[in-house]
Amino acid sequence: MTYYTISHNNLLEFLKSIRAQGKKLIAPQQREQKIFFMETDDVSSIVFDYIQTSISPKDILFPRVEPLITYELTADALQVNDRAEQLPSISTVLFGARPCDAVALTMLEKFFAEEPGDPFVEKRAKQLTVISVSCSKADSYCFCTSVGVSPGDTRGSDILLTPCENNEYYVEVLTEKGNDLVQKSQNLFNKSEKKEKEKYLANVSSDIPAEEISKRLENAFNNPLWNEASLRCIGCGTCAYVCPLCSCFDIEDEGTQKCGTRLRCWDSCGFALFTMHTSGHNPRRTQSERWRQRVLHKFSYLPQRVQVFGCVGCGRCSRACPVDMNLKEQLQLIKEAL
Amino acid sequence: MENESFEPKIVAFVCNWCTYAGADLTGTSRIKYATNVRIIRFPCTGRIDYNLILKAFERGADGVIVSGCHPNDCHYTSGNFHARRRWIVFRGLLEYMGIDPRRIIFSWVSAAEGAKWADVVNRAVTEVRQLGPAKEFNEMRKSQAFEFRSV
Amino acid sequence: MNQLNQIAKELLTSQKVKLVIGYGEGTDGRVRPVFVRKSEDASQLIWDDRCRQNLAVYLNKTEIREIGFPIAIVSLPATVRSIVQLIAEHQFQVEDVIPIVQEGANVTTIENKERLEQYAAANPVVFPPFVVEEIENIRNKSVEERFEYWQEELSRCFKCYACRAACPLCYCERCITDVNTPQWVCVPPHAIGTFEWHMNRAMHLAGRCVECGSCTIACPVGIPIGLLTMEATRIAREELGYEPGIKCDVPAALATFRPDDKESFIL
Amino acid sequence: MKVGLYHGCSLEASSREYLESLRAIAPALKLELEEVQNWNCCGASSAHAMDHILALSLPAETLAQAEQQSMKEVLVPCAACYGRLAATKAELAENQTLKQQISERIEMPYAGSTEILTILDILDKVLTADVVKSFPQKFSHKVVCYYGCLLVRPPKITKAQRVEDPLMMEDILKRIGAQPLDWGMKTECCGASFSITRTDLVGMMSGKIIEDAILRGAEAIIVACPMCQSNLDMRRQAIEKAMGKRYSIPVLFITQAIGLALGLDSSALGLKRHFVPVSLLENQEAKAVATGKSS
Amino acid sequence: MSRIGVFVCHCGENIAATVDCEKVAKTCAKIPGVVYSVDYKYMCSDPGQNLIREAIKEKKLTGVVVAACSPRMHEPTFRRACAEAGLNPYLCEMANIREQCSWVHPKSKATTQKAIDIISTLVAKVKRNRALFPIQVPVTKTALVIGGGIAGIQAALDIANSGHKVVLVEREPSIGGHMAQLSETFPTLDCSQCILTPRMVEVAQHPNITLYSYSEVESLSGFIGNFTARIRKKAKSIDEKLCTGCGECMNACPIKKNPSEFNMGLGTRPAIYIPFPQAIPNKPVIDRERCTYFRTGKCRFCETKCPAQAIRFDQKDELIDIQVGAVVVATGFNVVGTSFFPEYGYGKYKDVITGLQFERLLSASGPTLGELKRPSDGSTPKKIAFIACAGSRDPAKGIEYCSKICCMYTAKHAMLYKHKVPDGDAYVFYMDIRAGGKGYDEFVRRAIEEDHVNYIRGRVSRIYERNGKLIVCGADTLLGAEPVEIEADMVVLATAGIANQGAEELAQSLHISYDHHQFFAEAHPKLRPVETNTAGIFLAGACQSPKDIPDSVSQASAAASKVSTLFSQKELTREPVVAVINRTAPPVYSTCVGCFMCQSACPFNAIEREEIRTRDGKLIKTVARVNPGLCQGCGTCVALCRSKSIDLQGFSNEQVYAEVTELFA
Repeated sequence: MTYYTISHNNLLEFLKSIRAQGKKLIAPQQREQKIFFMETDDVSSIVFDYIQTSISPKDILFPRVEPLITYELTADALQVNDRAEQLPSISTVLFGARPCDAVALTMLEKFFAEEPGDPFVEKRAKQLTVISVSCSKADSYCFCTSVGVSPGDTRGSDILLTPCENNEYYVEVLTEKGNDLVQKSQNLFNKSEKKEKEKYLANVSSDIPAEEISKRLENAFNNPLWNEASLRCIGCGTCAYVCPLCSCFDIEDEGTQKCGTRLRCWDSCGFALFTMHTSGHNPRRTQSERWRQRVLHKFSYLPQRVQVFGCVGCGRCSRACPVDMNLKEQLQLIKEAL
Repeated sequence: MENESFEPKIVAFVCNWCTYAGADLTGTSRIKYATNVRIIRFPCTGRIDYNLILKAFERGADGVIVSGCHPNDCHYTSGNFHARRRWIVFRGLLEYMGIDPRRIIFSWVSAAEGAKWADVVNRAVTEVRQLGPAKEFNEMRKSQAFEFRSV
Repeated sequence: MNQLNQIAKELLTSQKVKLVIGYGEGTDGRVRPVFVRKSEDASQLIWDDRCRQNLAVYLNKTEIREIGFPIAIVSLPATVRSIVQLIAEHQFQVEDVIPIVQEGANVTTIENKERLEQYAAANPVVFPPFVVEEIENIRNKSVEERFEYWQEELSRCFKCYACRAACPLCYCERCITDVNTPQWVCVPPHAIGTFEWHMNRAMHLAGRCVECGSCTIACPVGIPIGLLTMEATRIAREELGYEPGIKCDVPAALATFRPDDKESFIL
Repeated sequence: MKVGLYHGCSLEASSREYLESLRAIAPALKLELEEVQNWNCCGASSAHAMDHILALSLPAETLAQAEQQSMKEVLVPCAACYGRLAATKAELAENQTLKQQISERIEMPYAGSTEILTILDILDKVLTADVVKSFPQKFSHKVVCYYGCLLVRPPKITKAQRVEDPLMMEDILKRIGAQPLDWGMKTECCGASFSITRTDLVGMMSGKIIEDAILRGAEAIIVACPMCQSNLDMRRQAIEKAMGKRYSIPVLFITQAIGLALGLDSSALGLKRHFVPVSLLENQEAKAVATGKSS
Repeated sequence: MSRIGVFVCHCGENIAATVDCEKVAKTCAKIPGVVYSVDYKYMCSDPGQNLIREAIKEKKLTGVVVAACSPRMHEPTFRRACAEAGLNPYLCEMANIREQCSWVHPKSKATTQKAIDIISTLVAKVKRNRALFPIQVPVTKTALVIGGGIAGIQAALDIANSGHKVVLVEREPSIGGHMAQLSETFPTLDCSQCILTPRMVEVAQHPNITLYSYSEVESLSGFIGNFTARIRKKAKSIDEKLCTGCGECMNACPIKKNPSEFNMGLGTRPAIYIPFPQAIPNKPVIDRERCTYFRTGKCRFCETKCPAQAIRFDQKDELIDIQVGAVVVATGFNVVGTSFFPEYGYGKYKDVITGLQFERLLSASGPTLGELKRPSDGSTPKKIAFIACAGSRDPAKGIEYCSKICCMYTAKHAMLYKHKVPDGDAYVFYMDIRAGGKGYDEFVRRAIEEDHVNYIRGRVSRIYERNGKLIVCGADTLLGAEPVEIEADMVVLATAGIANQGAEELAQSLHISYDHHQFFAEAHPKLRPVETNTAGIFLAGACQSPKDIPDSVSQASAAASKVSTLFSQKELTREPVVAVINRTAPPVYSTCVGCFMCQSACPFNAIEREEIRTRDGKLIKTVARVNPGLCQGCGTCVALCRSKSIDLQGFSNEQVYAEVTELFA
């Protein structure tokens, strides 16, 4: 763990140098009044003053559409090639992720690392270096502290910058990867000793103790609360797709007799089709049942099975929800009702 | 891509009572026309779903012919009227989304118009050959499998 | 908006309706749909120009149907048109829904077919200037430019189907996208998949979409998705002479025809 | 009403009386005639027999000239000239490359915007009820109308109705009080240009026409084309020789008939120039037949 | 796994000339799912069909694709062959590699490849076919015959005599049609009334025939075996039960001078009239345009004079709906009037008349009671010019076809004229004499040789009137095209036979197709001349194209036999190509959301509403249901349905989808 400080301009230089080294740089940029992680060439278009991007960076490890295998029927044999081996090895740098995103990326890796493991996510994770920026401000949607994450959390980040006074950043180099990057442009950084970050960080109230809630959810399956709370949910898949941790996917084969590909694409438990049986029966036919599944999966099933919450409290789902299904508020409702 | 040597692949959706019979008449009168077209028979133009036109383009067609009975001649009285309405909306939307509507050739060919069918096919082949391969759909198909997208 | 609260309270106390759907305060000044069943909660209802979503979408939701008709619903002009269109498509009867509308300064209810149709016809949807300007600038693009524009916009779509969920006229229990025998619409959100999905959505709303804009509001990646269905309805209006959402007993645009429908492209 | 006027060769030569009578009746019909400046020959029947480009250039030049004088409409009294001008306008309207070629050939811009009218078109327009009211007398004579060929044919160009049995002249003559009779030779051929090479043929063909006119008890044959008039009037001796009979039925231009209704004297109408004297009142054969005493 | 058999036909040389059939068969053998692929010279021949039957049994085929001619030609043949071998006929499809491939493309690799592509699309379709079983539909054993001319009468009698009910609808006050107007009929010269009236009486007295005269068919809905016809029985202003047909009213009626339609305008008839003495029904009708009462409210002489008090001025049109199983259209033809001919004076000359008018002059019941008198001055014409092909075979006049009967009736007219006026001269201007029937040419020769009719081969250029005579200017092309001028007393034009007035509207209301001359279109010119493309509707007589009495009668009997075969089965089996709306397990019951767009689009009202209720009667949802009896299988609803809940058997979504994607695999 080494500490530095870096001025804002030097930081831009640092990012330019990363690009110069041929690495792919992904950073937050503005489009249609919303902030998205986008591949950038021109460092000046990077946005610094924002609370959270609209969409999580999980797209880097787990893209919305991923060809798993492609097959081709040639004259004599069926040729199948596994796209994992053919994944281009481009080292990528993600700049501007929030600590909750960084934590989420590690948890995502953990999910995909489970038996039998996923070569795609694993390979991409190896090539990824995360430079995150601690949160100096937060809004009423953020509740990372309630799920064991903090605005200055270092887990998952290779380098963590914390904006401090006179337009400088306090740099914590946390991993080997981070260190390599810093060494390459050593002159931009000037050494500094460990600082107290708390005063620079936003304070995020943690009035919904997640452990306690997951205990209460154990017997909440048939509670009428779900129907009542989800009356306004219209059943779109936005919350799952913007969430950094939702990793459900659907396998789709597209092709003809001669050639084709097997594609993995994002799916969401919010859709009716997610649990539709071929017979036409659907165990979760109404929207309230699907909403219940989303909450229980993140706050009850995952903690029981993998001892980790399926949520890092980034608040993206609540911000993106067209009918303002605020997850933090929902958890409070659950706390009061059960 | 020298357009003259490009052999467009065209599928024709035709109604059984008029255009298919017209195409048969083109055969019985031995009127020759281009070989690029493959005919698929439907009971009526009313049965032709616009999704099939999309699917044809998605799978690699360069042009589509849709043809059926003249208004008032439909064997089922109104199939072609409904189809016409659908085509007006569908063609308008395709053009709005940037697909060149000239790739789809709509026509009325009756059971007695064998010569007209040959003319429709030849015109379609020359016109689509001029337009070249279905570049919009090829471009969309190219961007199917990809690494990380900007958003 | 005490007039609104007053009406809601009366409707509930008089058991005329089992539920009032309206707008309420959400997080940080946002507006969210609220479902009032007890007269004392009527005070939650608010109505100002932040309220832009089309609440008619809830009239098709299974849980709401379980609460049972008749239902009162706070209605913008577009909402009333959606209700008329849904009635025309036999989803419920006129007496099942009581729209609460703004007429001039005061707030009133609509309780019979004539007034419903008359209000729907008298209040066409007014597009905010930036929408009109966006429509214009797409209109003067060439076919190639339009292709670039839509490919660029749709490349952000990841098929979360929020546009489908937010639209009151997308009430199919099993949508065409869920049909896999045959697979009409490619599932993955690649360029072809999104193109086919949005073409189908526009075709399915041709002559039905009342241009309420809920789909554009709901799209998480900010695609001006409403323009597609508005174009479909423009074609229906200008070329088929069909105005959606103003008559309760008229068959849908693509389910009827006029023998002299004008077209210029059929050989 | 102001229209251009294209004389053509015959109106200044063999059928000068057609032009004189037209000029004479114009004021009464409130018709202003402005001659097309340096018009040239319309090519008549010889040009299009020999050189198609020439046949188109001649009329095109006249029309281009008329356009120069910004004439919207041009009256072409002679049916043959009308045929040539109208055919040229129609052909050049369809064939843009030819139109370009012709306007280069005549070194004048040719747009093809002027309307071309026959004498019957104009008379139909100007002879309104109140104009006729002011006529001093009626032209109350029994007449037959002879259209010949070019006045109504080819139908695609002339757009004439009832090409086999036209009624336009009868309609005009009725307005000035005449009593047009029905007869079979309205559009029968008079022998036209054979009058030079085979006068005997013309004698026999025109004779048949005159024979039928007299049979019907007509006092005069009304025509609207110089070629018809000259064959039926100027060739009267040849006709009488071929038919072996004497005929004194006069052949009048429709403009002259209108002139008589206006009470103009015969010199103004050029009646003196006729080979067959025009004395409607003392016309014996017509009266004899009318009272049934003919041979 | 499907076991498909592909059978490629050479069709003699028709296919093999440009398509390499062996290569096609070999390539198709490699298509996944194809277990047997063979080519043969004549698949439709008996050995060819046996080849299929054996293959089905031996190879246990689950689907057959016959690559040969158009399915419109031999689909039934091959489907029957498969059925005989135990394979459901709807698992057999035809690939059209003749009309749409070998005949229209030169011999080349591309043509052979196209044949392979066509077969592979049909193989993809057959793999997704399901066994379908014909739909049994009850048949209403009543036939509707439209038109009471000789064709309608013959058809009605034949059907009635085979024991089925018939409803005969005739637009005029009496049946009989144009034949009733004829004097004598060629080639036997027997009197038209004598051979027609007995048949008319037979129709009137036949227990199985219900006659609606002075009535028209307004609309026809339903389908084969189950038509509903709406007949408008125009008000005759007579109570037919009370009227005895005594004729007092006709004598009493003061308005005598109305042109008689029956006499083609030559004679006159009173405002209350029967068209001709032997009219069936022999009850008068009041012509409401001409009757003073209907114009001014006065007169009513007929009412006062009627011994049976049968006059009903207040009678209204009646709309009668009848259920019929089949329809025979026998609405006949019409002739072009003289005003159609500019060269003959636009109908100005009274003595230039049409063939039908001349028939009336010859007829004993005609306006001149059989004596030949000129319409202009009533004198007996000493010289008549008959002009054949007046309007027919003349593309400039828009009638390019030959009306088939004029040569014969012109010869008859000339012969009858010579019999009535032996010292008269008859001239016939003709182009070619078409006397192809039995005894026809001999008849014409008799007219020329025995009755000395002068046949002049040449067209008549103009007719004009001079000194009371009609100058017919023609030319005799057999004598060096020398001009011929006949001073005729009367001219008879053998005018073109055209479709009856109102034919187009009738065709559109019956949903049958017609050509651009408004003659009704037969299903196949050679093989199905009396059927139309609409099952259950048949044609007879001149409404299909101009023809003489023997042809009309034989067509009428043919149509009648078609109707009888249709009525011979207890139930009608119908093609199972009908739409079906899906049903799924509860609680969804069907993916149909009840928007009923399909119901408003269906031209046959074949879609009904079905309420799905719980056992205790609570309504769950209202969904659409297709009535297989009414559905004609057009598929408009299938393409319209947004949630893809309807599918069409035989052309299902999966099948057509497979055909498209197979093409571009």
